[in-house]
Amino acid sequence: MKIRPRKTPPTADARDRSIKNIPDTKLPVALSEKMQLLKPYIEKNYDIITHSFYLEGNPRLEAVAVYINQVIDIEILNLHILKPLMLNCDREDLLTSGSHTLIETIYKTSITASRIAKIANLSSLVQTIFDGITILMFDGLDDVLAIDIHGGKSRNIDVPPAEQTMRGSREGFIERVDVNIALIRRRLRDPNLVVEKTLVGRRTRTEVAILYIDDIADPQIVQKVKDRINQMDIDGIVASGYVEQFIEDDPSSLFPQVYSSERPDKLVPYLLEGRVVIIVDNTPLALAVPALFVQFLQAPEDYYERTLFSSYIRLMRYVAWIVAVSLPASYIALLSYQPELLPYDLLISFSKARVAVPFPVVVEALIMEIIIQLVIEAGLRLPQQIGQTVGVVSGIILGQAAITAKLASPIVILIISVSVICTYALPASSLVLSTRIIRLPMMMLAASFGLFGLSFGAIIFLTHLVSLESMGVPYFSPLAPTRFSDLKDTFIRTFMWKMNKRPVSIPSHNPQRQGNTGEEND
Amino acid sequence: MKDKTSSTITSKQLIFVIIGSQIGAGIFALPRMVSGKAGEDAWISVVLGAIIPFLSVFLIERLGRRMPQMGFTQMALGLFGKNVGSVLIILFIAYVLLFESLVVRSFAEIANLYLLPKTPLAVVLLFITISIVYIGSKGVRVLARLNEILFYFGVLLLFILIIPVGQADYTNILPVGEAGLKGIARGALTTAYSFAGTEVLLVFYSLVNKQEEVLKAGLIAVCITTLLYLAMVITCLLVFGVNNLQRILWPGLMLLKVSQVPVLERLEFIFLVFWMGMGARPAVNMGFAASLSLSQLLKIDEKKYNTYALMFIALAIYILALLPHNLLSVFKLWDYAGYGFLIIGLGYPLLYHLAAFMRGGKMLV
Amino acid sequence: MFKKLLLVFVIVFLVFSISGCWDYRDVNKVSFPATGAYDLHESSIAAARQNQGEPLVDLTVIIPNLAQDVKKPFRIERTTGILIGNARGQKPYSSPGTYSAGVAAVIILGEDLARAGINNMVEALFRGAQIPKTENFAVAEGRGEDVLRAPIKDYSNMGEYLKGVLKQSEKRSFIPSTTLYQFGVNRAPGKNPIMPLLTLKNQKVEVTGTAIFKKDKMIGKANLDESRSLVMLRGIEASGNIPYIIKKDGQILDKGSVDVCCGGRKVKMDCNGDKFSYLITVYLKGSLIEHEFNKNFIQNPDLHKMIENQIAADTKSDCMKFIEKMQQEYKVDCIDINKYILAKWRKEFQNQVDQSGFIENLDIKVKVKMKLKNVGELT
Amino acid sequence: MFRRCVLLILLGIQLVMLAGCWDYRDVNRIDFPLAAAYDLHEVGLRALRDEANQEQLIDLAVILPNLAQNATLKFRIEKTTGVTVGNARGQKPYTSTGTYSPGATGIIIVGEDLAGTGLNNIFQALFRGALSPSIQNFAISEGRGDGILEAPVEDYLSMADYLKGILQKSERRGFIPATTLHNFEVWQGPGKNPIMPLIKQKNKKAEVTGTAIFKKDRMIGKANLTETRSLMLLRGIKATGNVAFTIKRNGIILDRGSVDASNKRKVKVERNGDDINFLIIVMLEGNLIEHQFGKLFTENENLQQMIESQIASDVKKDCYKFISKMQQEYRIDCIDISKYAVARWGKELEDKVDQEFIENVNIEVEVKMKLKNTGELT
Repeated sequence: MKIRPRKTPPTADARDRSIKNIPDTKLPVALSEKMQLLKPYIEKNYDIITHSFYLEGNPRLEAVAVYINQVIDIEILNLHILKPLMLNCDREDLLTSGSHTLIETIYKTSITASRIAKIANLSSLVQTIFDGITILMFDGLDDVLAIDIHGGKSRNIDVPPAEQTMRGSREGFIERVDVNIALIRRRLRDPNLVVEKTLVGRRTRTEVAILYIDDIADPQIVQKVKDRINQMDIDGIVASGYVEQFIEDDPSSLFPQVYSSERPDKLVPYLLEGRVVIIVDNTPLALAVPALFVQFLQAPEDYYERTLFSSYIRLMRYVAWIVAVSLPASYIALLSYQPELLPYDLLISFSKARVAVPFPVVVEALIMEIIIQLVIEAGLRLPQQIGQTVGVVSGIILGQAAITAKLASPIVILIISVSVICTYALPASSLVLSTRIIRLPMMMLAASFGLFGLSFGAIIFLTHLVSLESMGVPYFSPLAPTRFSDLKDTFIRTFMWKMNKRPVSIPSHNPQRQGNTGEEND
Repeated sequence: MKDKTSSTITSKQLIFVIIGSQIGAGIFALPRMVSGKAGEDAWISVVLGAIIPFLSVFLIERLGRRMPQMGFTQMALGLFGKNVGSVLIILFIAYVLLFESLVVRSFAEIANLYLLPKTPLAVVLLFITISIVYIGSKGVRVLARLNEILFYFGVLLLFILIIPVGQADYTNILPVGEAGLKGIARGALTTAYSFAGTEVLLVFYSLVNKQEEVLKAGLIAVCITTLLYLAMVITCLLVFGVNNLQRILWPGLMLLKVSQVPVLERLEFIFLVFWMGMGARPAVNMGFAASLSLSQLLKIDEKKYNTYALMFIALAIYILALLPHNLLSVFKLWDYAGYGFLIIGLGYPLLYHLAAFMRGGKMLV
Repeated sequence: MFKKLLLVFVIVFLVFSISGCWDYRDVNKVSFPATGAYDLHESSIAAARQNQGEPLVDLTVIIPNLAQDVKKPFRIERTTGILIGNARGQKPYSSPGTYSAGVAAVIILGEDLARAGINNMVEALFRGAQIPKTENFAVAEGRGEDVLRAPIKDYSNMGEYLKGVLKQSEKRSFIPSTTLYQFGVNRAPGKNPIMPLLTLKNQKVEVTGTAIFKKDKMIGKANLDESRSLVMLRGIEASGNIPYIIKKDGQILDKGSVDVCCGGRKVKMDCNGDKFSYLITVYLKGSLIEHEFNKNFIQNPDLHKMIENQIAADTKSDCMKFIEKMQQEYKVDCIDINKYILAKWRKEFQNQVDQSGFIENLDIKVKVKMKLKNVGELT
Repeated sequence: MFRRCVLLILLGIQLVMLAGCWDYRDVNRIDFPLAAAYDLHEVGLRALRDEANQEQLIDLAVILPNLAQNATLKFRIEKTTGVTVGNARGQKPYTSTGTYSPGATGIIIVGEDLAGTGLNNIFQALFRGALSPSIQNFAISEGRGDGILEAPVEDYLSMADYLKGILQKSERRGFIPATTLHNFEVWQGPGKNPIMPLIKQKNKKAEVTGTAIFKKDRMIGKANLTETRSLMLLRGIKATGNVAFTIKRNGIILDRGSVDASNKRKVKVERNGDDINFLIIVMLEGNLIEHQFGKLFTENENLQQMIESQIASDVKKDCYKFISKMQQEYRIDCIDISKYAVARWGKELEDKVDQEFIENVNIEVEVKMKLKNTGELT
């Protein structure tokens, strides 16, 4: 959001208000006292399990493992942590040398423990329990061990429903943030790829990973992204949409300024271009910032198909966007203000079709537009199979009935459905939503002032587009501040071996992307 | 004085701003006005007419180089003292209001004549004023970007005008040189009037981040405008011939009505729809320049209050545009506005140079 | 504060846009004419002949009926006024809906009106902003209104038939097509317009030649053969069929016809003293359509040459006959050659060139170059 | 126990309602007339002439669409006679099927003779009927009204469509006054008189030939097309129409042409003693449609000014002619100016205003013409 200058930057404690009511006392040595301290926080939760056991040796040392059910990998805990501790650990040097050697033993024996940390005070202890980390408490040792063995069920990686491609990879992100990071890491083995993690939301403490390539991305942009994310002083976030709305530049604009996608193979090229990718835990949609307008009209398979075909398809998308926005409006303007513009016989057939229809053109077009939008919404809300049939059936039957009942002329139904199809031909779903909205004001302007109103609307939208910025980068970049070298990849996509430089519109450090592969056949 | 990064434009964008403030609705009437004076050799006088804007660009750039880091208003106040300087600035703003109200009025007349015959003129003018305020309120960087994309769009549109050259008759521009030096000179003067807009450089000079490239940018801008004017005048001469040109109010638009394109029967409606952006462009640029110098004059903080100054300027342009009786009186006023351009475009820089020379470099701030 | 001001602006804008759709006209309430005919009103034909008094003008228009189950597919409306715009202004009294003038594709002029001068009649079309300048013009022998009222069975209305015949007619035949723009341009000094001529013969409308104009008054008619040479001399790239007969001392060697397309002309003008002489070379390219059965081109190689010479000679003699008629009868430069004089000495000859005596004492020579491109599939 | 009683009562109400549906009419049973014509019944006409108290009868002719699919004719005309319009409607059930709902009539044509006898009491059915909207368009036909409805029409679906095209919003198309039922009522206030367009049957089509002048609700005169134009200009009805002009300077015609003009009106009224003089300022704004070839506006400066003054003087001459005709022949205020006098000196003039007030009032006219634009050519 537009960074409103805050009076005072948010202090650390202001953000962790929820932790405040947990006293920051030092942990006592005796196990029973520790359990006493922990009881008020964990006894109410049915899914927090406390597993007490004895360490092998005489006299036996009592210990307790505290973990959340189904969040950690129960096998690893039993086989690799509890079993070795219970059975074969020599007790004598345990007590004497304190918890230091204990970590050594656990480290050696429990091979899957990824991170082991010592916790000294109660508030961070309670917080780590609820973060889903296993706690080992020993009688007689004041330190407590926290072992991060995440597990639990999660969706397996499969094709993202919204973004199908013929030739691209079939892998899509899932809800687990570390799996998502792994998906990207597997595709981008560059040592400069930096993954930074912050926690967002005071209560949900969702992990947000910020990925960028250190020697490519512009440090100012990275810093701006981090600042905006840190400024999010919110109770909890459940989807990346929250983050998007907080970090975009102009929330009141119709056009999306943050690119979101479920496909890792779409985000890796953006990382290579110097953009910052934000992955939020529990949501498969990752964000890429800064986003340009032309980006929403590009699809991943443009780069997998051969040049001519992909350029052709990309040009068709631009035509689709222009048609989706302006076709109904120009139909209204043509038919009610400047009919002489049409060729003569088309004009006569139009007015013959409209003789029987009682409504003026704009009412007719608006009715059809609203009906078709509602049909689409109905189609979305119903389960998959029924949704499809509802869409198709109502489209045909409604249209036919409207024509026979002479409520709408056949031409207006054709025009509205063509523009709806064009809207859904656009690859990025956020642009589809904004196009559906833009169409209405354009129709209103066309209805009141004809082609003049239409061109006035076009100028206002063009100015709005040109004035937008995404993270300081001009939003309409390769067109408004015309960057000729970027035009290679905007309307058409030149040959892969010709794209030697990174796009200029995204500020980046080393612009050289690839040597000139293959000798220039001059 | 001004934080460099946020409100500056590159020299490449300056080219488009200058072209943007020159080419407006006047380009359509230019062939009639020039061929009225210079007959068949109208195209020679167009080339000659370009000398005045070249001179003006050169003088203004020299001025800026002599006093870098100084805005147009600061320069005036510095050189001429408080009240004389502000009088000069107010004169400049008044000139901009008068000139732009003519530009806006003629564009509104075209839109009214072709697209909305029954809509009262005041409504069409209101649309243009709203677009002036909206575009101006976004700041100079956005203005420059918009000018850039509208320029490429405009050049594309002007290529459409060349379609009817197929029906041209080359004898219309022969014999060359028969209009005599006096005719060509008078024609050159009328062309110079339609170059009005170069004086936007006075205000935008200080907004360019790399000051040394301004001269090159200015000269390129005037060259491009001259080429576009030349193409328009020659096409109209070839297609209509001098005798007919005097009869047509907007020969540029009539060009499109001459040939029959198979599918789109009427090219000029489509052309006018896309020309909407370009029609109001000189008013937008000059209006912004005037509001900038007004807010600097009143010493109000540009960032916040520039929009109000712009609203005031746009309102003034709106009211002034409603005054002329009808289009014929607008054309009569066009010549007076032309004199205004000569005074502002050439007179001001000369006056400043003189004052700077007399001041010998020390300012009274 | 700025937000409030913006709000005010938006409200004002909305009030304007909602309150007034001044220009709104529903498309099915607008009547679109297919063709128009301008005639002198009966009462003022006599007065117009001696060109005094204020002639009244008839505007007849064919408008297709839009409703489905209406008996007649189109209706013909006639209104009178002092000028065409005024006649158009009388429409609301007798025809429903708004009338949109700019859509008619062909305008027929009555002969009397054409002779009386049509500058003022065409003015309303020229001045209208919504009217394209690409309407085709034609002169009808007698009244234009009768051409429109002729019964038409095999086309939707007379407008379609006329549009088919007249639009770009030079591509199909030696008939010149004149649009409003061409008429306007040819009123300049040194130029004169020409228009196709329509006649109503036993309920059927045909093109029977060209109407010769002096500036905006029709002064003569040329039949089909003469209009062929007129079109060639004027340099219009027209194409059509030309027959030929090769005679050698009395008996016919070969008879046939060639599809000729005239590829423009070159005019060489030189002036000695104050006498101007022209040399017009007409370039013809043709392809043989048919000729007598038993001759083929391989046996007698010179047949190809003979056909070319024969056609060139025929065309040349036609053209010379036409030029002679032009200089004697029409006394007006209808083949567009005086503009080359003006190209050289515009100031000097600006007003001389259109005087009546000028065209007669020009000596105009014609050269025709014919090239037979192909002879079809047979040898 | 209480609940059971409530249940019983509900059941009872339900039964009563089922039996009712008093107002239910099936839509395809209803006849919707498109246009109606009122005329004096023939017998009534003759009777009117010799003894006044003879009952005058009204003919009601109506155009109705045939809804049946395979009906040969698309429209039918039904005629009934009755004492008043409502009574004439009452005779419908005897001759036509279905229920007759007059609400949808768009056009009402009144015969000349019937208009002469005064329309207020005849139109009671219209004024009083709740269902009938007050936007029907009225017109007076020269001769009988139903003659126009019965005219065979090939180019349009029915005469109703043709008339709707001509009469509705006719001010935007030409100088034709459009009078609706509402106008008719409002224009019978003190000092006001209604006017209606006049149509005549010419070569198988109905054409507007002028305006019918009314004194309150009785038609007293007719005005032709040029008089209609000055009537509408003086009356201040905003209209756009074509105005021709010819500039003659000592015999020779300098310029001829026509202008699409739209009008506005301002009325000033002063009074000294008891004679009142009005000043009507007519403001015309026009776009030039055409004028004679050859003269360019850019070249001769005063051409535009000459055209404006020529049109202004023509219109002024016509207006004065019409005013004199109004004051001598009609002797009623059909240009709607005495309402300004009533507004200023209400009490005093209230009753006087409708009897010989307009004759001895002095009316001045000033006409201003502004040529807005001259089309595409100079």
